[in-house]
Amino acid sequence: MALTLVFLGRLEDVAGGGSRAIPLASSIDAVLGALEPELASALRGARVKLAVNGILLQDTDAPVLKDGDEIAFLPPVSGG
Amino acid sequence: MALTLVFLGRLEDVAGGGSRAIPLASSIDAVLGALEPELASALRGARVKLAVNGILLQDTDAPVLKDGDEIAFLPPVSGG
Amino acid sequence: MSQVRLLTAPFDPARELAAFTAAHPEAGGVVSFLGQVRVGDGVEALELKHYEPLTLPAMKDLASRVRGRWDLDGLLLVHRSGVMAPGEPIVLVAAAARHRRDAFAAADYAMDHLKSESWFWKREKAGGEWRWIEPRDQDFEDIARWG
Amino acid sequence: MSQVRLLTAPFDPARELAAFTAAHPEAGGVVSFLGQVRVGDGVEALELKHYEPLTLPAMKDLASRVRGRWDLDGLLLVHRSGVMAPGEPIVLVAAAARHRRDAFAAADYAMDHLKSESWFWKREKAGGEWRWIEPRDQDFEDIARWG
Repeated sequence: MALTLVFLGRLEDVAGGGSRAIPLASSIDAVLGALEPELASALRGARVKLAVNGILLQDTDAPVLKDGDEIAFLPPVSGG
Repeated sequence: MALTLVFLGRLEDVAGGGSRAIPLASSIDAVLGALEPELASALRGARVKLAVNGILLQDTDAPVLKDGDEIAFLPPVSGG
Repeated sequence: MSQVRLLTAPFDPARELAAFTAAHPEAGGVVSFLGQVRVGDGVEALELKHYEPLTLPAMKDLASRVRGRWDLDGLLLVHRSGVMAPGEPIVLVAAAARHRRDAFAAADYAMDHLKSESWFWKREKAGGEWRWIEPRDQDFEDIARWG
Repeated sequence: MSQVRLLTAPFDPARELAAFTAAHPEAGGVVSFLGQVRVGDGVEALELKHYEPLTLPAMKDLASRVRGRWDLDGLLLVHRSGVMAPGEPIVLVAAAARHRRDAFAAADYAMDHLKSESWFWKREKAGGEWRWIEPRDQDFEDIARWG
């Protein structure tokens, strides 16, 4: 029973790696609550978007997570 | 004692060739006056420009021609 | 038909462009943009990271928007990810069209939107240190041109 | 530095562009336009005539105006004259610049002005008959964009 978290861009440095497996939690809030505070704070950044299984979440989405889900944290892209 | 006339674009068809040597004449008007009327009329077309020895003439230029000069008649370029 | 490719290894832009041009003999004009890692800025390497489930679908979506907006015979979008050395190609966009204006506008628009919308995260290595590149305001201005 | 060439024999645009790009590793981007004789319009051949004393100097003058107007690392103008078959390249313009916008604008401007100002007279062969091509209004409109 696990979730995969994927950290893109500078979030990889904050997390100390590009991805991580964590125990299943039912909501994004529960996932964030179980992480180190500094990482959770970076992931909650206003410009960080989320995708669950490759589907981008809208601001108001609060998906119920299930075993095997992949949650990606996407900071603004670099441009230029 | 001769001049070279060069006919570009569709003027080549009217002249029956891309260039022609003619006896020296002292002015453009004299050159045109000695040509077949149909060709002279085409060369006098409002949008035909002239170059003498590779130098484009302005509308008001009336050059004195000399032996060996090359006079080019340039219709509008084709574009596109 | 559009060709959209996300590559993790170096590519030869001249060969890509020659193949694209040969595939569109009915087009009067082909406009291309090639972006490469600049030599001489003190940058030792560039790394682009992508997120597979989003990056390629977004590029394909961009291609179809470009095709809908201009009358093209063909469109090519090729983008690298991974670590690149100075002088290596990063991106190649080419648009083939009957009319020159369409090809220019399509390539220009595709580049503006690839730069600012695509799911790529970039870092540069200089003086032995990797540094993430943040978004540039210029990119948002480029996008705004298209209304 | 600008390269301006007027060719009477076929050229390989991919090789020209590869050499141009290799010569400008400091440029972040290279925009190119390739114009070719369209296949499928019923045109059997295209002929471009030039007038040597005017055509090449005018192309060089255009190149220097383009260089003065945008900040470029390099500019390439290659134009064919003579008889060309469908599929053969006619013109290649490439602009290398640090900034993408400069490269796009320079290549676009160079093409608009090459098309409408250059001393080339064009005729097409179709159904075995040669026919001179007259100026197109579109070219004057293209020029007017640049103010």
